[in-house]
Amino acid sequence: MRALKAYLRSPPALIGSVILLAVLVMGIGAHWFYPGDPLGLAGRPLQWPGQNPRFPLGTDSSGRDIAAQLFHGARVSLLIGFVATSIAAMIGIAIGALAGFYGGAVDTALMRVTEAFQTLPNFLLLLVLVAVFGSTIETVTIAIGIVSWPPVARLTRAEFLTLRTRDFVQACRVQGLSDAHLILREVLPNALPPVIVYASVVMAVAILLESALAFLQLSDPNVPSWGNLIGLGRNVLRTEWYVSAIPGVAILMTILGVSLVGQGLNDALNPRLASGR
Amino acid sequence: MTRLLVEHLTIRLPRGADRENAIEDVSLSVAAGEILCVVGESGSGKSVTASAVMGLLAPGLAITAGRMALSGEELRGKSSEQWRSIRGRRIAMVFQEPMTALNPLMTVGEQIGEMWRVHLGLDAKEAARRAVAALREVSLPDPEGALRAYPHELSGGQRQRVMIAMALALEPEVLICDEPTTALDVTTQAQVLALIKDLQRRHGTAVMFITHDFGVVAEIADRVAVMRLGRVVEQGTAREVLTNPRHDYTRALLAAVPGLHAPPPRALAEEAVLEVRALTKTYASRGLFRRRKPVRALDAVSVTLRRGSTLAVVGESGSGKSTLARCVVGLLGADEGEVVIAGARLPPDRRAASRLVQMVFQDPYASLNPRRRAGAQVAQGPIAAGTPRAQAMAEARELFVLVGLDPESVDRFPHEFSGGQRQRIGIARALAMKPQVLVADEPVSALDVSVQAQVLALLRELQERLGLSILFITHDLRVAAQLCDEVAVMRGGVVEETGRIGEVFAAPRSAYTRSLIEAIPGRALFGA
Amino acid sequence: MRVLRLAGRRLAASLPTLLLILMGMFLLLQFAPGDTVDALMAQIGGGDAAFAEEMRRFYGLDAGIAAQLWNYLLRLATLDLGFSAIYGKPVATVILERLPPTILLMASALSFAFFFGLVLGVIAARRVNRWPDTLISTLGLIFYATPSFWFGLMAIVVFSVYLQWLPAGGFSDITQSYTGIAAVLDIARHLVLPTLTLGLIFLAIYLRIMRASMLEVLSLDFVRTARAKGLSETRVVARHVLRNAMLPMVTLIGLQAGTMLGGSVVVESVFALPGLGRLAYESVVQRDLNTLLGIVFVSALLVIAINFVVDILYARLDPRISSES
Amino acid sequence: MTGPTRRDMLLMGSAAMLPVPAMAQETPRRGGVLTVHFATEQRILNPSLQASTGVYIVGGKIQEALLDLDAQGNPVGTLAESWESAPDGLTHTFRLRRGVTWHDGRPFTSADVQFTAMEMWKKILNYGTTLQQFLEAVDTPDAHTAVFRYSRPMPQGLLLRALPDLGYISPKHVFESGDIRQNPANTAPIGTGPFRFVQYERGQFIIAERNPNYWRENMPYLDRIVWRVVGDRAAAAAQMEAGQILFAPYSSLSIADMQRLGRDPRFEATTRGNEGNVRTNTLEFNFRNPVLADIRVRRAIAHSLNVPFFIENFLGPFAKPGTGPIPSVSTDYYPGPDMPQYRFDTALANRLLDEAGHRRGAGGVRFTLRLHPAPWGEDIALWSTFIQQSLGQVGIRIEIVRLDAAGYLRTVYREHAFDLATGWHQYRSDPAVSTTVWYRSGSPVGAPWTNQWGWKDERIDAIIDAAATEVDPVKRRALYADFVRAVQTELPLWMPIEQIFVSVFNRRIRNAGNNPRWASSTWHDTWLAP
Repeated sequence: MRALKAYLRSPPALIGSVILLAVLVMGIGAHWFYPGDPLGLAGRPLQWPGQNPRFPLGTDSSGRDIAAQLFHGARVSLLIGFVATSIAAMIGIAIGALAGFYGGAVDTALMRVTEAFQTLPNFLLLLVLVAVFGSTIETVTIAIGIVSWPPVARLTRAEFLTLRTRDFVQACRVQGLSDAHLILREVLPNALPPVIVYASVVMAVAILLESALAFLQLSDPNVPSWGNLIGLGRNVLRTEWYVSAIPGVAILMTILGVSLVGQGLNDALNPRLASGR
Repeated sequence: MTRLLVEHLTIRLPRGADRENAIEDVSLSVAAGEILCVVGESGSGKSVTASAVMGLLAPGLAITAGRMALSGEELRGKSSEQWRSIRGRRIAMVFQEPMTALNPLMTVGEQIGEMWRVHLGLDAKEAARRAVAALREVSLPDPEGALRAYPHELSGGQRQRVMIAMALALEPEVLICDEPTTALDVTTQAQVLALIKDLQRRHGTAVMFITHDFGVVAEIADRVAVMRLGRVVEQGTAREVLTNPRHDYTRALLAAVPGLHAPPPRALAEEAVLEVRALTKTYASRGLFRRRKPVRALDAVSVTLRRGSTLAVVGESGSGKSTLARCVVGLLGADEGEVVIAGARLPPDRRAASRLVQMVFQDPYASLNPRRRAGAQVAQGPIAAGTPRAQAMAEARELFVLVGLDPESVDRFPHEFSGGQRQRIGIARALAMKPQVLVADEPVSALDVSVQAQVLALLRELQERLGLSILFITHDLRVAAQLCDEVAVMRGGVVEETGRIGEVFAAPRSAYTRSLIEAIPGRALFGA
Repeated sequence: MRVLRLAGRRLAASLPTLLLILMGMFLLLQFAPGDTVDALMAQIGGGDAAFAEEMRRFYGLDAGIAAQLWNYLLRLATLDLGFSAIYGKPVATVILERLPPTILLMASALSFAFFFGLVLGVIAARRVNRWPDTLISTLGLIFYATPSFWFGLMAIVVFSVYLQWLPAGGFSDITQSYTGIAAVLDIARHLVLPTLTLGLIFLAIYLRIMRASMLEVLSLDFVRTARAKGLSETRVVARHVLRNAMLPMVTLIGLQAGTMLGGSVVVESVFALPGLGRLAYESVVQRDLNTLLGIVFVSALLVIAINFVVDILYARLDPRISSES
Repeated sequence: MTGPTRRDMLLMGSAAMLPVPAMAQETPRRGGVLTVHFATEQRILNPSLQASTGVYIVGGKIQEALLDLDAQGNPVGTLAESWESAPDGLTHTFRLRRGVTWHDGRPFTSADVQFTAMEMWKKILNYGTTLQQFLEAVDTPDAHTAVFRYSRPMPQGLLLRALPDLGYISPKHVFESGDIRQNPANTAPIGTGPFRFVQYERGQFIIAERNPNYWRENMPYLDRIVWRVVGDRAAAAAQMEAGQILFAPYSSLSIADMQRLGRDPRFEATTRGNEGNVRTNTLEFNFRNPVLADIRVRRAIAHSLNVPFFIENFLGPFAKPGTGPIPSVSTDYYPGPDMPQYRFDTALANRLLDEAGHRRGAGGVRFTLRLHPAPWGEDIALWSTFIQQSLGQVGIRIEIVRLDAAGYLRTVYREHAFDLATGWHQYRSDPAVSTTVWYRSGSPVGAPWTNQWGWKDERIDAIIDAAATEVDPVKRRALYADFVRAVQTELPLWMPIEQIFVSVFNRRIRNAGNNPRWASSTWHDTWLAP
């Protein structure tokens, strides 16, 4: 269909998709490439990349193979990215849709809540949520989801405000269709494209937040996440700086991939370019 | 003396467009003190020609052949620096959309003053003085006040006058107007057309006037060029082209222009299917700080629509005709008064009301959900009202045939239909609910004249076949005359005059109606 | 006068939001395992149960949650933020001590990101799809994708250890007692790397928004009119396009204020800056409820103040707003 | 750029353990500012209210204790000139130094000692409350004599060993009115020490300057001491290299940075001066979990941890395998290595686990345990990861639960919601001070670093009580030997690693580390070479 063709033609989308595909392969194939437990003791700690052929990327300060953690870490980061983004999207779309569609008191109330979340520095709220509910990977992901829904809500509400008064929605109202039908079948499908594009931004932020949490030693230690590796590398930063550098580059490339795909989606789904009256 | 000469001009469209060239082998000329009207339907290439002459071709379009000359001086191949000294100084342009044509964040004075400051290097004070003089010449009320005003503080007509003042500021040799009055009310349009003719006569500017409305052509043109799909099909003096057109495309276009003379009156049933009794609606638009003075959209409006007949509600923008339509359909609640359909008050429950009244909307591109199939959108009303899906879809196919569409196209998406076809789908959707009353809110004003005629014919035919009672909202009296039995003229939320359309247009009782009729462009040619 | 009314409205509108945040946080923290006395015991390396009981009474942690919330809100009404368990002095003084570094850091990061975002955005839009545009957009993406703490750490390694150009951390060099300009320069030197680190992600965001906004405005009708008036492209951009394109940038400042304050938590801990961000992190770890709520209150006020300034700026930029009132 | 392997580091590092021959007698230079890395901010700085290294590093220079330790680690008088104890251990008399004044000019008298002992040590000071449990009164026959009277015998060795850490004196005239804990002097201490408090900027620094009328003639040498608050270890190391910090106490830098700076000629990384502050890494078992109540499981866990490999590859030269709760450094009470030990033997571990009836289930896992590591100390994090990796080999899946300080203490020591826990046990020169309390039953719920394992042993309790009040040093030493043998056999908790805190000095600092608790002591004789 037309949007797909437009997506594949835009260069950012291609580069982004290639990078993201590579990270996906790393994540999904992790157990095939590195079957053992990535957090297991692989050898002497703090061996430089290339110093020992068994460890192309060297070992960290707990004697774990960095390459193994990179592959398994890809799975963790993508998982956190997707799950947190879908949580944020679900909450954001629900609140944004109701506020945008009904307006009036509903809108003001819901917007007060959104403002409250946005006024409060999101990383601070994240700290509190993790401190309160513990730092297992599930609570960290849900906390990130809870913290990042306001921008999605604002965007959905803006879309709903413009679409709600469009003629085809009024026509359906006149046809006696229920509000639920209007919201779900008429307005939402047209409001989704910009939200989907924005989802790539939310995902990038989610991965960054997890790595920041791990950096402050607040993420789940039983999970081989890139953030944990950077946090671990912080103590040996001056001597074995590669321990922090390698996962840092991995995060950078993943977010680069996600943002490029987001940009490609934007070009493809952007009504002005795609349909062109 | 020919001010503007265009010979064999051909402009190529980028790959993937619906045809090879935007315009092909176009030759036009405009002499000093003459108005050449370039007329044609959308997609005929008239606007591309105008932007080519201004050197403002959209990216992707390239001139492949022909030449353009301004007072003998070759324009094609000018450097961007040379073009800058010509634009605004020797050749100026006025655009269609007054609402968006001015920079919202700069005062009118600054935007006009820029012409003198950039081209002649005058200082701010001198530029302001000249700007006031220019605004007075386009007879803008309170020119000093207008200088400091921001665009959003002026009406559409006033903004168009500012655009004209700006264009004529440096007494250009050629003025190009690209549909300058299409977005205006008919009375304002008449004033602006008179203003352009007067200024053109006084300054002897050569004017190239682009329009799709033959009425405007009749009103203002000295010579006419008719364009179709990028080619000039006919060219000549206004009198020749309008009275005995040689090309059959021109003849078809002229025939499609609705005249003011209404068809012979029909016998009307006594029973009133729709009664609007003393309907009042006030908008208290809440500003950021304090309540603005409440705007009375409807002020005790009472109209009745007889079963099987068509009542036109005509009026300019802001007259309240759309608000009336939305109240009748139940989209808007009125403060006082009531809407009675077939003897019963309009029930607040939307599902019940949907069997009594349905609506057709103005903008074909906004009235259909781009992401759902056409057939589904027609059938969804009946399905929601309980008709089984299969039967509803079958009915939808029949309705597609009824409104003149291929029944198989029920599975296609809206973007695969033309503007006219989408309006037919809108009508099918309304009829699917078998309503007592059909409300049509400016159903044809967004369509080309030829397509407009076909849709009006369809409505007339459907009315006879199905005994439809239609409440027809429009700002164009000529369209009303073609279709409606009775008319109600509205102004400022009040009904000025009602009656049989033939009688009202022949001998209007209220002065406002008379001014509306006289403002119709080309009335002499197409009139009574 | 109108400005005060605008302020009044903005404050009134955000009061419920503020209340919502404070109550939400207060209740949320009740679920946290361990309280401030546990944190104290952890810090001093021991203490018997009697000591713990006595401290709990002292900090008033033995009252019920509702009671604690109620008298907290009562005190808040008189702007008394309560007593900080960690620092043994009123929360207000603790926050006032730690506010300047955070405000300074945020102000410099914001102006750095806004200015360069604007300039680069305009350049990218003017030469769209040519090499400057692709270069700037790719740089923007890379800055956006860089984890701020990682950038900070690497910056310390490069700039303060190997090149010895800039101090490795801290807010000012306390071994010397600078005064006047020297003190300002000293603090400035200490803030260079933190500003760069915090500002980077926001530079990427502003850059992208400005580029998109410029392209949007360049396609509007009044730009076509300006060109038809024979104005040079630079004048069209400078006089007509720029001001219109700035509007979304200004609204963004308001929206980003909260996230920027959040970001400062990480940057302040990497660069050992004694700001509100690190104080917030410590008060969460120390379970010092009063300090944490005080910080939330102050940062919410800060964000509201920033949004208020943004409203004023927007109203002055766009006449349609002020005349409509 | 590959660093030298750990082995040669070990050789070089151990040299630092031998007593360094005194520097050629250079003449001390007056003046200079000593900048100290202050890793974690404390709530109060008064060492007579709060016994922790974080307080001593600052308060220990402003306030003085009755006694301190000399270069050989024997008690030497500071505020007390001389002392003698009655044979029955019930009364201990201290002759106080004359001509000593508080920083606010008021004279130091026995009334201050009495007030501090009865109101602060006995009621507030952590560990002081248990130590002075049986202190009845402190008599002040004259302004410079203080007689401590106990209801149960207090061994002189225990008292003299405890007082350098738990014997700081605060001015009675400052604290006698109002709530002691709220007194502003807690964050702006007034003492008799060589340095006077100047200023404390929260989150930034603390400054103290020379006390002009200090009782030791023309001392201290330093003009000022500045403690810089730097939370991030890497940033602190960078500031040391940039010369902004001269001394990093109590292993405040990361292990890798300490070794790296040790190799740099400008700095010295050594345990010299910290022999009095020894800590052992613990492995605590929760007996409420039936699996761990089984002695075979506990022994199997011990056998599955290759402690020497971990120390050599992860902790570097500043740690060594521990032999029990009493560390080898404690000359008076160390019972020697021939106590029951648990050497690394996975085969034995697996056999013990099979005997205990824990078959290997899905994925080779016998059972799963939660491990709560204490959230401070880089070594604790490495040790908990090593436990997770090692126990994984013998089929015990470990789930590390990471909490912050408050959460850790409440979960482990109050709610007992843990299986394994690991943290630090600090030995304070006498087992009765802060060691036996880990094993003695009956300590109240919620008291951290005490016996909260849901385990009680009458015999061990009896040995502990007897030793606590045994006056005869020889008998006391024998009792503690029995104590160590019993706990190493029963293994209620395990202390496999012994570490001494590491100090990193800039070599400009002279007379550094010249007593076993130098980092906590008064620094009156410390001076700075240019």
